[in-house]
Amino acid sequence: MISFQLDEEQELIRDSLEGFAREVLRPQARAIDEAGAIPDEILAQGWELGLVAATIPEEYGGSGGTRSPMTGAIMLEQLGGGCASLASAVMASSTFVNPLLDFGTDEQKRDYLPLFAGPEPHYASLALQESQFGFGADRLRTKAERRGNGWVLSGTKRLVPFGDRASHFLVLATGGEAIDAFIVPRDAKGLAIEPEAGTMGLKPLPTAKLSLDRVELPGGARLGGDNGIDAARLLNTLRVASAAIAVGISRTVTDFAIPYAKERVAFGEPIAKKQAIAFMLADMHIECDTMRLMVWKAASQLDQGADATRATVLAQDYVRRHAVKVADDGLQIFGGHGFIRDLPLEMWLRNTRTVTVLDGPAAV
Amino acid sequence: MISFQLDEEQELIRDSLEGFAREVLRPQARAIDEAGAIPDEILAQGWELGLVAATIPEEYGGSGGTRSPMTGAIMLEQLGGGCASLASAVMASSTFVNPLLDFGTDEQKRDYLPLFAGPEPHYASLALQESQFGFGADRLRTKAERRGNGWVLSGTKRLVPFGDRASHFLVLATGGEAIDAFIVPRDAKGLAIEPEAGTMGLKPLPTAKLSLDRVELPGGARLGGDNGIDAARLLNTLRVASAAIAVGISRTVTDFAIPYAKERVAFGEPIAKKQAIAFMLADMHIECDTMRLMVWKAASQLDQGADATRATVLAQDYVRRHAVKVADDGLQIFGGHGFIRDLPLEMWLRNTRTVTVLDGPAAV
Amino acid sequence: MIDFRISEADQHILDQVAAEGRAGEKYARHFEEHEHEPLPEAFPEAAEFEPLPRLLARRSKEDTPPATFQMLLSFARQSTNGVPLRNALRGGGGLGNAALRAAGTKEQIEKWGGLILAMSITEPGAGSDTKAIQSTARLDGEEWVLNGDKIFVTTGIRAQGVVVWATVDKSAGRAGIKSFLVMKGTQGFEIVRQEKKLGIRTSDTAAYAFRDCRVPRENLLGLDESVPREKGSASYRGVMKTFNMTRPGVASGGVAKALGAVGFARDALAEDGIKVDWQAGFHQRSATQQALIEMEADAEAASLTVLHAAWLADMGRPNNVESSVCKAKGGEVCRTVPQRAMELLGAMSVSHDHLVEKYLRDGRISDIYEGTGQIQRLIIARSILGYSSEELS
Amino acid sequence: MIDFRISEADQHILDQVAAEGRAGEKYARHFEEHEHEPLPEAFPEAAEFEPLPRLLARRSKEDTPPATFQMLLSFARQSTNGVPLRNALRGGGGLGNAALRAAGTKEQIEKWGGLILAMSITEPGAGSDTKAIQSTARLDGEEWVLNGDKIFVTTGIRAQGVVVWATVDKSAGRAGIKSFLVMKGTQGFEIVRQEKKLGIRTSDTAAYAFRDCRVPRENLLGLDESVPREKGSASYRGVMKTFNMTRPGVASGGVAKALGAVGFARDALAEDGIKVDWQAGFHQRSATQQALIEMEADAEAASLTVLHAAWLADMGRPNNVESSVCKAKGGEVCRTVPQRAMELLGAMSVSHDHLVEKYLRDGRISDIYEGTGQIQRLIIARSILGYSSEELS
Repeated sequence: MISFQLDEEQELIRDSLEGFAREVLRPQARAIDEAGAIPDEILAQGWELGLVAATIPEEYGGSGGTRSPMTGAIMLEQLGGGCASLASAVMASSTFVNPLLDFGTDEQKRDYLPLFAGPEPHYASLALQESQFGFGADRLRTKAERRGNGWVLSGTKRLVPFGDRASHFLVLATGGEAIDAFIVPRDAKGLAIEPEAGTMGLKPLPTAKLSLDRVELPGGARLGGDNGIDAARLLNTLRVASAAIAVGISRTVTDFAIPYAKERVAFGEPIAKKQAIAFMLADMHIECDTMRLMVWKAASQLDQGADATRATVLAQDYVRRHAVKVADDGLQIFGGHGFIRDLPLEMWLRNTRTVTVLDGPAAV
Repeated sequence: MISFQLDEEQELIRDSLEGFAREVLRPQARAIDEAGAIPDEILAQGWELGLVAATIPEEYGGSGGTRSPMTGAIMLEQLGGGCASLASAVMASSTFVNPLLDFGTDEQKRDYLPLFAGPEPHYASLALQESQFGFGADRLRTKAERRGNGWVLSGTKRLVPFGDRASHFLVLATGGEAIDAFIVPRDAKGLAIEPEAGTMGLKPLPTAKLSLDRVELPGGARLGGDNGIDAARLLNTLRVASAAIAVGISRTVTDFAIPYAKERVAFGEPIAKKQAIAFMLADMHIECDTMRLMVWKAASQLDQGADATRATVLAQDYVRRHAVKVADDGLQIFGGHGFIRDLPLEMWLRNTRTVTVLDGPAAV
Repeated sequence: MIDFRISEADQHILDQVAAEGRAGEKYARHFEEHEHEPLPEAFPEAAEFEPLPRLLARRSKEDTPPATFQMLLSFARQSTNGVPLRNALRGGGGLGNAALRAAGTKEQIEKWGGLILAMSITEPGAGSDTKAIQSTARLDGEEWVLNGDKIFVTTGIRAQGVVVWATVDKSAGRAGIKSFLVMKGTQGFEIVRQEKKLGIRTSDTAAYAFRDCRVPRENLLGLDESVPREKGSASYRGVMKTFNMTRPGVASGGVAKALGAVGFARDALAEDGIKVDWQAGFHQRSATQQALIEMEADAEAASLTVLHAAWLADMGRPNNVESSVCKAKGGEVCRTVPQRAMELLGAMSVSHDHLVEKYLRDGRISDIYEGTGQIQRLIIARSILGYSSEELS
Repeated sequence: MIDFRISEADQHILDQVAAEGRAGEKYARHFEEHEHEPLPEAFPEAAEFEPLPRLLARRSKEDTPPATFQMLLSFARQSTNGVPLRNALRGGGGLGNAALRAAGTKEQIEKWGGLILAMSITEPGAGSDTKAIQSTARLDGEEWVLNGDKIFVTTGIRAQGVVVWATVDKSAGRAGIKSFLVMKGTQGFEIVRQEKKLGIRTSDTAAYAFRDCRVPRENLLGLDESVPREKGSASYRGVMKTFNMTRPGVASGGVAKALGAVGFARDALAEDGIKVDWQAGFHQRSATQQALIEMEADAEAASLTVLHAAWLADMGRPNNVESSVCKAKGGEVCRTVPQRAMELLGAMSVSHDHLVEKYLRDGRISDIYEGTGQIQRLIIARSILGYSSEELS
């Protein structure tokens, strides 16, 4: 049956993260972006929310909550609305943990999940992106070759979050047809890690380039063992998560622009009383609501274990086309002030464009 | 050198056709559309303008003017602004005559051009469109096979203007690679002609379905003889012509909406004083100007004999995306009145959508 | 729990409704070309389909709530191009009936509820601006005397009676506007013409003239003759409620035309070997596939806003802004999606051999009636900015 | 004759300018990250390129007229991401210089024309609404005393002097606004800060404060101290002329960023084997090809409106509406086309390894300064509707 009712836990999470986003993330977002780095104490503060460990089973030291991309979307909208960089940072290890939860063998879970159940931040992340502009998950160039019982990986991975400190990477590669994920420790022979030069958006998020020069891995490095992974599901989860962050930024832009438009006077009255501005705000509001519903539909299908590919493609397409426009129109309402880095408008535009071209640095 | 200066002849043609469109075409457009047919006397009146014969060399009885797709675009914008159906009707024979002028052998010119140089309307038209929805000129299904010195044509052609009375058709077909055009007399054996059920736009323009069941043609039926035709040029010319008509409708819609928006009072003032409406009109004006420039660029390249494919693709793409929006926004300004067939708004929307999905029923 | 699933039982009903709609498509072109010809009481094919009330009677109360399900029914029904196999308009089913139910007294509802009632608001000079209504009602003894011109009266021909908005006191603005029940045949009430329209041609639209048209004093809906001087009188708000309830409904019609158009394009192109590959990344898609994806995303997005607004109504929660959001989105996609579908299908899309062009013509009205997209944006803007209609107009 | 051809000689100049622009790209990232670092007088690579004035001196008068050609130069130059190899800003080249030339007396132009002059109009509370200017100028003996705050002063750091708008009579509205030349170092004239911006970082932007800043009486541009009471005074119109002349110029910058972005995307994807096939029909194109076509169409369309507005100026014909048309289109494509280019190029487009993201950041300003897209639409709407600025605001 059709329902738009969040369950109690989701409402609790939404409300508490809304507060965290408003009180902790938002006030620091501008300064962190300008500095291009996230202070360790803020990362620790984010870790203390327990979001990564929330769905790790109790037997591995986690909180044992249910895996729910739907709840994840609700969380990420709030976190992203506070600060997309911090949201991505706080959730970065989830891009490693969640595929393990979804597809890992018992042995893999036992070996790696406890790393993330402690009180201190522990980093590992997904290595998906590659150098070519025509990149797509269906056009992977990183190759995985069987060698005896093990695997040999070759290729280049880009923009890998926390490449500077991650203990492990989950590297997506293909042996020709299916897409596989491999657990690669940072000290693997043949793996070179270089920091990236920087990015337009999510500036404070440290990223690295991984060069895999015939990296040899044992058979157990393949996520899911002989079953491998459901790559479509993994990618869909990432895409929905990125879209949720974009919705969060859009909502924040809209909420920020409304009082400004009421206060800012031009030609004798608040600009909000001009239909051009009022209708722009109305459209921003319309699209925030609409994008959220598209994200919810895809996320709820992931929760239900259904093939969410169609809903994800549609949600990603819709959010890509509308989120940047919302951020960009928000900037426009502020005119020249929107272009100056004292205000967060230009940051929100950069971050929105960035999260909507990534297939997801943060995924729950 | 870059110039936006119409030459004197073009200015003359524009001004005189603007008058003809305003005084003869516009007043009759609504009634003709509603009737779904064009009275013969109006067709005769259109023929008397001499537009078809204008560029037929004097030796074949024409006026000997220079073939100019640029001048054609200027003409069609005016005619299309008056009545797209009449514009398409008046120019229909040009879709046969102009390819003959451009690609015909001397013999072909001698045989057919004089037909169109008389004082009475004479009809012949291009048969391009086919039944399949995935149609494209690069996906033609009408086949031309060599047989001895002649050709055998098989296939179905749709929406052929004046199929009810045309003496000849110029049928586009392919032998596999290149696209060829064949002159097919209406009484050719194997050719069946049925009237079409009707069309959403250009309603009064009579169209027919041609079924070619192994129609045998002599070798001389192939336009251009052994050289064949430059199909890209022929198609580009048609596309630019259609786009020019669309620009004409857009301009008329805009001009029609402006005084209405100033007169129509809602919420205590003319709706034109509301930014939502004023900006819509501004955007309509902007796009009329911009679409015209795109058409001019492609048309001028055709005049210069250059490969105008890129400019044509861009112009067609641009006009397709904007002309329907202009017509549709024009209708929106009139609200419910725009939806009623007493006013021409809904007709302009139908005609705009129609001319922008055709590759050109009218081409100069 | 957030859930977009439709139960098997409900899906069966929706499939039935869609099948009935498609069965009516064989008659569609005829009634396009004979737009003022009344529909028969029933077509022969009607016998093949179980009537909707019977289908609905079997629904579980645990399933998708009723207003939300009405939207799904509207998507299923109106995304086909079929004429109704059964004459859909029966007593109680007109727009005026909704107004009667919202504003009438119990006795009035009992008396007239079984008739087909049209709703007559718009005037040649007014449009969306109901405050500007010029038609007057003057009390003369025990009768109201109505004068004025009305246009765009939906089912104005077929209706047995009509709910007419008129002002009893022009100086009072909106507060002076009251609604009156006028029966067909009343002296001084003339049907001026039946409109010829771009689309929705099986729905008749009339223009009326009232010239010293007298109706009994008790034909004032609600019987409240007072004219409050404050803004936003209860009486006027009572009348406006009918809008608030109908916006998702009208939006659903526009969304349905978008869904229908994209479905038509998808199926038609699939026959020509052009299909969406959902697994393919952007660079592996064709232009046509991408266009279909975008159209499908737009139509689905709008459909979700409609479901959301209706679901809030089901839950008894305020849905004023969400109703305008869905009406704005419905009004957008009813225009853009059929337009794009035709672009994708090319020249044959304009041919009367097919019904795809009908989606464009029928859908177009959804961005006009019950408030244009511009009016919806005003409502939304006022709400998010906290402005009154005087502060933002 | 309608003609869009560029002569071989002109194309050579444009190629040179583009090559010089590209040669400056190696320094671009450095100055992005050190945005307040002054550019050197010349980079070593400057020697490889003939200076523009020398190239222009060889142009034929029979060729594309000068203002139109300036737009082509702007497209060629600004569609690259290079920092200027030579310090482009010299005496006479500031925005304030254009104002001086338009409104100054012959003596004033001679006296200050050789300096770099900034233009200082915008105030923290005003934006596009020049009528609302709060800065005041009071005549005290033979000196004007200026007070007020100014923001968004382009080249406000590097300029040697600045043309400041201030009102001599607030009650007179626009007619009371005059422009004054204030030299750097004048007492009471303070540079409050240099702004940090999303883009155009090699262009310095200052905020000023004037506190009892005294300048000689003859520093009033044009020396006309009268305050006409009628609307649209000559004095104000004189000032506004500088806008009218600069709109196509600013638009050309936005268009150039769109052209640059689509060019980058086209070249980058071609390296990955994805190319536009111009001969292919819609159904034979990939989604990426279609996106490139649409972006190219949008950028080219905007470029033609810029050329058209400039050509009208070349011909001495009115170009007020066309200037706003091109500014509106330039403002549109500077936003949408770089955004779409990045979407097409995916995640690597945000990497500082490449400069494509710079198109988005640098282009964005084009829809803001010299009048936002909203202001341009107001100007166009007033013109086509025949409304004054009082009738439509």
